[in-house]
Amino acid sequence: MTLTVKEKLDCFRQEFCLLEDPFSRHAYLIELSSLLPPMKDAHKSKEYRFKGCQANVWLLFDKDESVFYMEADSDSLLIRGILYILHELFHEQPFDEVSSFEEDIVDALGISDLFTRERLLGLTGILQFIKSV
Amino acid sequence: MTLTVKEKLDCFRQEFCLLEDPFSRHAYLIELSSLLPPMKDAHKSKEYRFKGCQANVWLLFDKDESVFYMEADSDSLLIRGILYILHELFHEQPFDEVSSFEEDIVDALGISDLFTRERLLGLTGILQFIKSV
Amino acid sequence: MLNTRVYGSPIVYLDNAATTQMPYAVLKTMEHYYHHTHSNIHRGVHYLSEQSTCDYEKARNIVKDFMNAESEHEVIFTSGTTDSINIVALAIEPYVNEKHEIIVTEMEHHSNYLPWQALCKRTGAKFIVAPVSVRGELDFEELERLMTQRTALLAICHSSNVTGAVNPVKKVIECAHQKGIPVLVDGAQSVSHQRVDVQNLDCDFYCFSGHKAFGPTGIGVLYGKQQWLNQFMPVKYGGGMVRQIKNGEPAYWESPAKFEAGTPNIAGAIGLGAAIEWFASLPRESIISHELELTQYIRSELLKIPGITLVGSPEEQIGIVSFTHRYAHPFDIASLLDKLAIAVRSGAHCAQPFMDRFGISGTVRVSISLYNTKEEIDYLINGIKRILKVVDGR
Amino acid sequence: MLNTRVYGSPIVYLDNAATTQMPYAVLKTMEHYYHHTHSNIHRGVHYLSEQSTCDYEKARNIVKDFMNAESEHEVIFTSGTTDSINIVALAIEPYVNEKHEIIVTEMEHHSNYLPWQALCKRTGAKFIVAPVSVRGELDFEELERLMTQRTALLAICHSSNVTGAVNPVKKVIECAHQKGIPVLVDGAQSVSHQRVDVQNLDCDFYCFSGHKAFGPTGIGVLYGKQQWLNQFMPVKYGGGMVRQIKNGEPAYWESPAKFEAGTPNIAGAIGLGAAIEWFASLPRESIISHELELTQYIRSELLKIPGITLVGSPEEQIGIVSFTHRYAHPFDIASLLDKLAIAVRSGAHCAQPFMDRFGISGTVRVSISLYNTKEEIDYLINGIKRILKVVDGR
Ligand SMILES: Cc1ncc(COP(=O)(O)O)c(C=O)c1O
Ligand SMILES: Cc1ncc(COP(=O)(O)O)c(C=O)c1O
Repeated sequence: MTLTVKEKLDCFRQEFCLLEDPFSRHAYLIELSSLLPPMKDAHKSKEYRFKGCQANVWLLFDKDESVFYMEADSDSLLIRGILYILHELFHEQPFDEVSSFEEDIVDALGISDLFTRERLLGLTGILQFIKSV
Repeated sequence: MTLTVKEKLDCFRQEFCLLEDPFSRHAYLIELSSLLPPMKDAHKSKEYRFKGCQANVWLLFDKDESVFYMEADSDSLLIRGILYILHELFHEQPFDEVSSFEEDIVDALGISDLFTRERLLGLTGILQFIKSV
Repeated sequence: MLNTRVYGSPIVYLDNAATTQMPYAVLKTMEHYYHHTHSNIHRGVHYLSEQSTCDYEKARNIVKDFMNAESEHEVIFTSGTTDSINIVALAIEPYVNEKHEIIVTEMEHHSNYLPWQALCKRTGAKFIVAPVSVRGELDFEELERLMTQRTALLAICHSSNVTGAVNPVKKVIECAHQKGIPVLVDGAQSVSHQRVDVQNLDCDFYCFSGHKAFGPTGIGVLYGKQQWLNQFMPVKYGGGMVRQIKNGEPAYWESPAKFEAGTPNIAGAIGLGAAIEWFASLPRESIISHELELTQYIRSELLKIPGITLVGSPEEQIGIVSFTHRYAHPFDIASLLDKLAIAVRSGAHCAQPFMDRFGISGTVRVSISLYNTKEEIDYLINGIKRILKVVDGR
Repeated sequence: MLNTRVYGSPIVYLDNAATTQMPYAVLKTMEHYYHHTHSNIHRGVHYLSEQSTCDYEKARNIVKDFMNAESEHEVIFTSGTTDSINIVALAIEPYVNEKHEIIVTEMEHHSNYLPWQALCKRTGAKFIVAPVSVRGELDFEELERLMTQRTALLAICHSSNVTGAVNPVKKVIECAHQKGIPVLVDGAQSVSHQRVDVQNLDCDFYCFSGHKAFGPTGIGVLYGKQQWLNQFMPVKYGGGMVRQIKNGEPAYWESPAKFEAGTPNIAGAIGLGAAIEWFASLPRESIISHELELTQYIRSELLKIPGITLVGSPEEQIGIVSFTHRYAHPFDIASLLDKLAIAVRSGAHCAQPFMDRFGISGTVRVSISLYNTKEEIDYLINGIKRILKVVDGR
């Protein structure tokens, strides 16, 4: 766990680069979705529900000293895949690094075609939300 | 005044035929408009106003024994031209001949292009009205 | 028609319940209008205006014949089904009070649900939602029970945009009329699939959208019986609807002008006329059987796939099939299908009450039209299988 | 653009106040949409739906920039000016009661007159018509006097569709706002001629039609300040406007979605976007001066013809000129001009109150646009002279 957020993002970027067509990149997200640790049912409450998606998304953030924690889930596998990536990038990372992170993740992963305009707005919202904690 | 309605219509038809373009036929109607005897102002009342035209049209019919009488006016010169033709055709004609008259005047004169759809409806209305007296 | 490649593949368009594709002839007709006769209709004396008025009224006549309306006075051009329904909901307001009830069904699209709910709120009338059976069909006995002397109107879809279920509207209307209840039929999904004969149905109002019937966007139709249209006050005020203003009092033209204030969607109406002319010229019976065959094929193929549940199993249905999957969210399936260049729709399809009834958040909806083929369905089914392999392989 | 021969001559189109002709680029854009991206917008996850949503929202942004609105939430697509005005008249109803007054002017088009008259009838508010001077201009002092604490709204055109008179709307709005009165500006005639900057004007609402601004029919715009749109309830209910229905209660999206129930005129909006993009790319100053020159030329040439009276002589005006003749009815002149392939309009131009004010039944109206030329005006003037020769020769 010595990689920075940026370095981890680069790893993902490389993996996505290897996948040539949008379908494979999408399918890869589905694969990744199973790696996201499931959220406690108690946390899947209205309080942590994130609005603005066709599917349900739950997000829970915490900050302990200077470290950022997150828990997340969705009933969409694709979104779970995305959440897994976010979780990998940000969970238990120094808070400073998370909040100062500027790069456009969607662009970086080359998955903007994975998401429609409205979905992108949702993702951007999540990212802004993360940074605003 | 021994011509039948049909024969008189034929005269008009011939005159209109000589005029080649729509503008001339229209202009001829304007010329004819001055031949229509003016209506008494007293008759230009609401009672005799005929609805459904951009311009005002007044129509007054009468029947004496078996003879048909009409008086008509309009503030549009074009419509006065038409009314003059109707007056020439029908005024002081045997009522039977008027009411049994079947020919399409607009078609006969070749002036359907003189009148737009809505105006034609107005004229058709007048003709039906005449026949219904 | 469609001529787009998505991610390198020709598109398989199976979202016809949202919008149908437009035949080339319709586009050509609209183009011709804009090139040659574009001008404002009515009251213009010049050639162009005359020409476009003629074309506009010709379109009305085509629609009239298509629906078998009694007169062109009964055919009002609107901006779409939603607009048509809202016009009736506003126009009927003076006839509705707190002693009344308005009935819709659980399978209505929001466009045939919210306007009536809002009308009830404004007038104090009671808003009643007639239930749908587990098969996704109208519960006719229950509806019959709900219809009483208090019922001011029944609003019901000709067919559901979620399951494709066809309602027995003729029987419903007969029953409603026996109790003196007027019926509005939302035909948005029906005109492109079924025969529509408003005189035979004897409905009081019938609504549909151009863009779901091979026509352009921004145009729709409201059919209304003359007895209603004559007594209704206009709901939209503007140019072209008054004969004169006398002592400050407007005198309205009769329907349809009374309900078409402002410059209408002239090109849209002409386009819709062309679309319906095109559609009406096709051999209807063979289209209906082709669509039925495809629909049954979709249903039987989907049923073979483990984990998939069909939503609704109506006895009579048009070319719409909705399904869910054990693990994969409708959103996942539709998104992945999109990457295979297959266009279907996921979500609640503006039918929240129906979703609530079935305790689901949404479905994947496959909806066909006359131009779809068995090959396209095979491609769809293979696509779904491919996606579910990924999902199951997690 | 126009490519029609009438009675053998190429047409001279001088009826631009009714409808402007559409540039080829706009048609091409709409055609491209129908060929390549035609599908329902919003909530679709597939490529086409995504593409058309993007294009639709891009059009909204073009309109926003063109009017200099603060945000795209303030730009609602409607079916036209008439629709836009009616939406405001319905939405504002809960804020109006019998203690209030609503002011319009004597030079309003029926579309900005009848909706307010009807609103007053429904609510019991007083309907006040501000007078117009003999020159056909707004009587500003009188209007100022009429605006009081009781005034619930002032509805005024940016420029008259009969005389082309430009109202000093900025000054009017300033004055109205000092008294806390919201102002709706009917910009139907203005967008294709003048600069429109809603933030600079500070108007509360601004309305216009696509078909009078080089765009297609069936599409229009309602600009509204966010403060209003946020508090207004929707007036049309249907698909696409609710986020969810919870315990039977709909939760609406924010504007513009809240006011765009149902499938909008997607192709129309995209076409309008293309039209405005085209128009905005032209050198505005030289267009304005070209139009002004032509207008003054028409006025001075008409004034030279014996028997002709110009209706209105406003100080500031756009390219509209109305006139009458001693003997010839406006209908006669327009009909005869039509036979010379010149398209002008005759009648009351949906402005009965204005006609009553001047004691006339109608006018001949000549209205130009940027594509008209001095040669066309010469042809018009010669045509009128030729007609009057016939008339005088009776
Ligand atoms: C000043 C004015 N307001 C409103 C309108 C109505 O516009 P539309 O018919 O496009 O709704 C017009 C159109 O003639 C107009 O000139
Ligand atoms: C059954 C039904 N009713 C109404 C509508 C609304 O149609 P529009 O959005 O064209 O107004 C739809 C469209 O999805 C529908 O399927």
